[in-house]
Amino acid sequence: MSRILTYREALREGLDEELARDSNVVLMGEEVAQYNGAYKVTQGLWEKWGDKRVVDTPISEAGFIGMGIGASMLGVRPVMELMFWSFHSVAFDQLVSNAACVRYMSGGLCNCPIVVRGPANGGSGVGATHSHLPEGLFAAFPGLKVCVPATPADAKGLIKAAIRDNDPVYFMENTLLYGNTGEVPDPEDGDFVIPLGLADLKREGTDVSLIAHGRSVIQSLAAAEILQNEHGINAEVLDLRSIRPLDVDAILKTVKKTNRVVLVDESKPFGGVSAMVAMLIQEHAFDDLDAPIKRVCSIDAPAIYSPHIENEQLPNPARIVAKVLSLR
Amino acid sequence: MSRILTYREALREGLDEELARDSNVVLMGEEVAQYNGAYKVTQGLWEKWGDKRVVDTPISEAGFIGMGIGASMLGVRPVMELMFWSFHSVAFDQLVSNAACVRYMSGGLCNCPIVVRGPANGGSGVGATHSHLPEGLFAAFPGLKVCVPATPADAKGLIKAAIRDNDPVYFMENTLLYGNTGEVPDPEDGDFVIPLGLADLKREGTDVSLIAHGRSVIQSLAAAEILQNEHGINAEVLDLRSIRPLDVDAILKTVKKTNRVVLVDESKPFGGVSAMVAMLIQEHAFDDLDAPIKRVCSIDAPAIYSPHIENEQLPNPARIVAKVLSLR
Amino acid sequence: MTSASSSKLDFISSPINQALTPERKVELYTQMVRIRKFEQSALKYYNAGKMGGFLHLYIGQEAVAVGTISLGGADDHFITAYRDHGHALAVGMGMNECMAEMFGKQTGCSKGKGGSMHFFAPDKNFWGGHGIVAGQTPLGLGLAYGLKYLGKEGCCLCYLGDGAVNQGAFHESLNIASLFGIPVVYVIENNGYSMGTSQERSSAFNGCLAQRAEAYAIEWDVVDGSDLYEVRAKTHIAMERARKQHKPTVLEIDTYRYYGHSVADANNKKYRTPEEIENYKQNHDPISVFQRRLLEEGVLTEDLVKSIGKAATNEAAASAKFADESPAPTIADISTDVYWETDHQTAASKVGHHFFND
Amino acid sequence: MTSASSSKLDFISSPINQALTPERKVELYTQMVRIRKFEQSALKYYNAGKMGGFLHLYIGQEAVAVGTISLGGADDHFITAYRDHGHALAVGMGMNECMAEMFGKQTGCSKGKGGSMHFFAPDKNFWGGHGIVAGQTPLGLGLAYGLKYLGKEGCCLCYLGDGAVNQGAFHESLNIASLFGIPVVYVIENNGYSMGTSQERSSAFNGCLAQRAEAYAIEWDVVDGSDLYEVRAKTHIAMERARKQHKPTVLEIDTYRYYGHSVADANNKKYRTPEEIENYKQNHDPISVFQRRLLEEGVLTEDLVKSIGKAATNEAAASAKFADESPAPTIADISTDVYWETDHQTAASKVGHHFFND
Ligand SMILES: Cc1ncc(C[n+]2csc(CCOP(=O)(O)OP(=O)(O)O)c2C)c(N)n1
Ligand SMILES: Cc1ncc(C[n+]2csc(CCOP(=O)(O)OP(=O)(O)O)c2C)c(N)n1
Ligand SMILES: [Mg+2]
Ligand SMILES: [Mg+2]
Repeated sequence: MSRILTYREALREGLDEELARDSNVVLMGEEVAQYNGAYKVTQGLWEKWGDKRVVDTPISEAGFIGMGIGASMLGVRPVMELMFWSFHSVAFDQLVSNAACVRYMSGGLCNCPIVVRGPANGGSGVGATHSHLPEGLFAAFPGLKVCVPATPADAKGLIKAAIRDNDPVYFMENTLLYGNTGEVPDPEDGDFVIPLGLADLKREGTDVSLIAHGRSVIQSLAAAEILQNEHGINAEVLDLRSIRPLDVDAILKTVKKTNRVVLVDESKPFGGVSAMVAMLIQEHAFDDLDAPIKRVCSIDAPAIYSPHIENEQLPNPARIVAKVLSLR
Repeated sequence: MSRILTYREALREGLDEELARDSNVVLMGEEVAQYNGAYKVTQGLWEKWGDKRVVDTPISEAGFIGMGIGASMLGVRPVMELMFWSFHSVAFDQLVSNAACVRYMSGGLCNCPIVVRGPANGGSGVGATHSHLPEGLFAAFPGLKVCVPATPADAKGLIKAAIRDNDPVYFMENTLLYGNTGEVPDPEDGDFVIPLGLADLKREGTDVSLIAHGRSVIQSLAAAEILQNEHGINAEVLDLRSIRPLDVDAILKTVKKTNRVVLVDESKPFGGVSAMVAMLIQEHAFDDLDAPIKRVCSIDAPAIYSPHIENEQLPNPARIVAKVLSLR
Repeated sequence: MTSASSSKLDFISSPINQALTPERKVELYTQMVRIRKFEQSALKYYNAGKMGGFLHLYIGQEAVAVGTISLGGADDHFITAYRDHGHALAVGMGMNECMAEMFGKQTGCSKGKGGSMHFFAPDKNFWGGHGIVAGQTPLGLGLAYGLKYLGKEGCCLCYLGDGAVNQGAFHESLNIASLFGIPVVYVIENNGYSMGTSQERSSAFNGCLAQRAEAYAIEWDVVDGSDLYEVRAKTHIAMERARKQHKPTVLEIDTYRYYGHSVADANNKKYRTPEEIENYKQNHDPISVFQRRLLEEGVLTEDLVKSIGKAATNEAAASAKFADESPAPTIADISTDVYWETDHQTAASKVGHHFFND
Repeated sequence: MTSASSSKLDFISSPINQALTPERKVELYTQMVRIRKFEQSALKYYNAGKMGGFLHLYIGQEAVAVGTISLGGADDHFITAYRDHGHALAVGMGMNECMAEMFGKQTGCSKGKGGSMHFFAPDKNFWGGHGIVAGQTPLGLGLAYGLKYLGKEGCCLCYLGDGAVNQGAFHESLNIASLFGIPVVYVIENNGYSMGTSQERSSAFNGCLAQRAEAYAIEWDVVDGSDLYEVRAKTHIAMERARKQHKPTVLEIDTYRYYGHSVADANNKKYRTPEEIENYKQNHDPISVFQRRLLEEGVLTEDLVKSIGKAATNEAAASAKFADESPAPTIADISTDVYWETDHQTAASKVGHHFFND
């Protein structure tokens, strides 16, 4: 049996189950405890689990994330919230030098089973410094894992996998998805965990592959409906879910099937996950491509504030449809 | 007339000329003044220009780079040294939130004419935390400019352009190139400035295009000689020099000429500049490609220390030659 | 929250306050009222869905921005965090461009690109409006460094919150400020909370937050932020120290915000008691305190109070109308103001691709 | 550089030193000698081209690592920066694995992947060896947090340099340590210089660097690092405070390095006078000081001194031979130790691509 939960509730359920499963799991972050989380993901967990397991921190991201990394080397399993992933910028050294490298530099003697989670998205009027999408940036560092769930079920299944993983996992949510609803398996039916590294075919199609992650999956699904209804184009939508490890096989499979690809990626167009996916496709499925791989990314500027226009900067169904129609 | 200078001397000459040209130019960084620079790029400049123009800072990268950004908004033109570019990690917020976004968020009222410079490379036995190559990472932020000179002349011409540019320019040098020599035009023959955004064809060829930047250009040139001499393959070597702005026309031109591409990029393979270049090529020169674009990147792990093996992790002539030979 | 004790000094006697003409006093009072009315209006339109993102209200803290900025001369500069409406109006920005910014319109001070957190007016020596907690503290250092470098006798006032003191960048800035002799005054606006976290739960301290300056050999002081005269008197000393001696200061100004951290802060009545809020409003409201004072001094009259209030209300309403009727940015506007060189179509901007849209 | 004054306390009388048996004293002396001989040997092979990167010698500072680490029990942990050889040997790592690490060999403590700056021995409660200045300070906080979380009565000693105190991460750590009651002891090894910059040129301070702790309500002390008894006495107090009361401490231990910042530091005789170096060697060398002391106490004899020196020299020479003869890592080795899951071939490691080599 499954229930309808919001993305937020599904995440919270995942966190709650992992807090119950393993007494070394501890949630930390700014306002995660007494305030119930800036976006209410951790609502009720402090009341249920108490001061030791759910910890409010000062506004010191380098300090508390570094603290989590240090504690993880001793076997604690911190799950740390960045109120916005954009605040990675003040903790970057801890995230990329310590978490990503400590295992390697110690020749495998240390490991770092942390999760850092929080929202990473544009579209909520919070402007350039609060709207970074760093999944491509972090996936570039070997030693790190990155995932970006698009649906409530994926959010729950992946957060549980992330917490159990013995490597650092950077988990990117989305303020615009927190309220979205979807089916999530009932805990009574068993432990629901989705492995990292497994893409999910969210819509089957034959004519073109839309490959996306995060909220772009939702936008791609909406675009696919328009393409079907208004243009008779049957689009397949592949949700990467996990950026590193990456399900390269699933990517190549959909390309071989449709021979046409549009990558949808809310990042800015220089680089990002989509440039990497394009590289992989052209390298490993060169002969399967009937047309160049195209992308729909955010328009190449810092995130604009204006609520009148900000949605136009992001990949949206209209822009995706137009791009598909432009494929020769 | 031109002289033979080292890369280090050429850079220093560029800095010195800009200090002379504009009294608002100020050099800052750890050990840049009295110590003459950790890698001696600024040797003699403190003695010549004094405390006001060449400033030693504490080990506080966020503090002094933020200070430079603030001062630049008032018209000062700070040229800030990161002893290693890897230390960007502790100043990341200043580099990507303040420098990259302040113009945009102020609707164009502010600008930020700073240069941040220093070495970014592997291969010198300094291990994972000191061997990051962040050019792709920063080029992903609209608002920033990035360049990576490979030769003494380029180093001089580009640092002068960078200092005169009214936007933030992140300038990446290389400890393994500082001692390399090359011809640099004589100052008597006029001001020698190379615009950002212009690639340079370092070697003409007909059979395959090696596209690279930084020290990978030098490695590609060495590989091209081997390809010519041992395999009769005539490789063209395009040096991007500037990552953002990027000379897309030059990239497409060499692809149209040779129809085969190997990208050489010292970054780790997930993402990086090369993934972006591959994306652009397959998008804009799809029909010109006779084979998939291949890459030679660093082997996908944090930088290994061991001097016995570290060169194997990086793109080197042997790996480049092998990759070219593997093109079908 | 410390607050004025009954035996506190009367700072009207300080020279910088003695120098105030009655007109100037009315002006300062008016500025505080205008800030409050502006924000009350903003709140109304935020709730009506006219704005995106966050709205961080300054209501309750007005004497800090108005008192400190009133001391600014031609070469004094200002920079703050996201709670920036008060500072913006105090430096002389118009309600229109500020309101339009929040409405996300082309006529906004940042052309609708920055929003509520990112007001700027370099022509008025105001450098934002910054969203990353304490991210502005090295910038403020840099503005002051720039003043000294350029040989100007001025200083920079850099504001931050009580939660912001726990960011590393602030400490790096303090060390450099002291070491290099930088004319910066850090103003900690201590409103007792960082979001839902009381000062006690976020900061370890001995006595007060400003004391962190001591270990850097920086002068510091604690200021009652409900008393505009005290704010001016103590800030003036710090600014003179900066201008004349090139020495930094850290001031901790005790104040309070009436609303939540932002308007989205639904918990705002959970982490603090209604009594606490009410007490501040009744006894420490900076506008009421100054109003009473000026009535006593005979500088204000009840009539004047009313007409100032009314004018400010009308001005705010007009700014909302202006904002509402202004045009929104276009898709093309998204791509401007990224690079100075491309905006100015310079030769440099013609070489290579700066943008990677397809 | 402050140094022992003539009227200084004699810390032999502190209980923790009273408890030392003669054997244990000889052991501590021997450890210092071993560190020095090890590094002298490393220097020789570095100069002979057997190592890559940097070599940051600890010579002159030995009493800090040996004195503090000698106090460690089963649940006490240690973490330091890149100048880590002394700490590594003091926790009980063997010369072989350390020397082999610098030679970049498979038999190195980090399999040749970390190098001189990155020695690790978690089995001996030693967590590195870290290259980013002050980057280890939040990690040390975390180790101590972990101890408390796991209910262990232990503490973490986290070392940093006098230049490192100006990194923001250190201050964030101090605030959290105090606020959360974390059993961490920060040990500032003040050798007077960060690379070529004297302490006076890099840090603003009032009295001393450790005093920065005060504003966080953290206890602090200044220690003469040439006197092993003093190092032990004062550090013991701090460790007990951590273990028993869950309270942090900041200790500033005055010390000195004889060599340059790293062996590549060619300026090392420019930014400080030969007299300064010579004075320290003559009057404050921690090994000589302790040796004199133990000779006076009758614990050491001249013969023993010689044989200890000789044994250490031989041990170091043997470690260099071991390192030299050990195999280098292979290309395949580059790709291991990146992820725990792939190293352990877990089910999770079989899903998706973790690596992107072609
Ligand atoms: C680096 C960073 N971390 C977290 C946030 C989210 N955040 C914005 S304001 C705030 C509270 C700041 O409190 P304080 O400094 O006291 O200022 P106040 O809001 O009271 O004016 C937080 C946690 C942020 N913007 N930047
Ligand atoms: C963030 C960062 N900035 C700069 C450096 C380069 N660097 C390495 S050690 C050092 C000096 C540190 O001095 P100190 O903290 O006093 O330690 P000591 O070397 O004296 O032991 C510098 C500048 C670095 N490794 N990391
Ligand atoms: Mg506050
Ligand atoms: Mg030092």
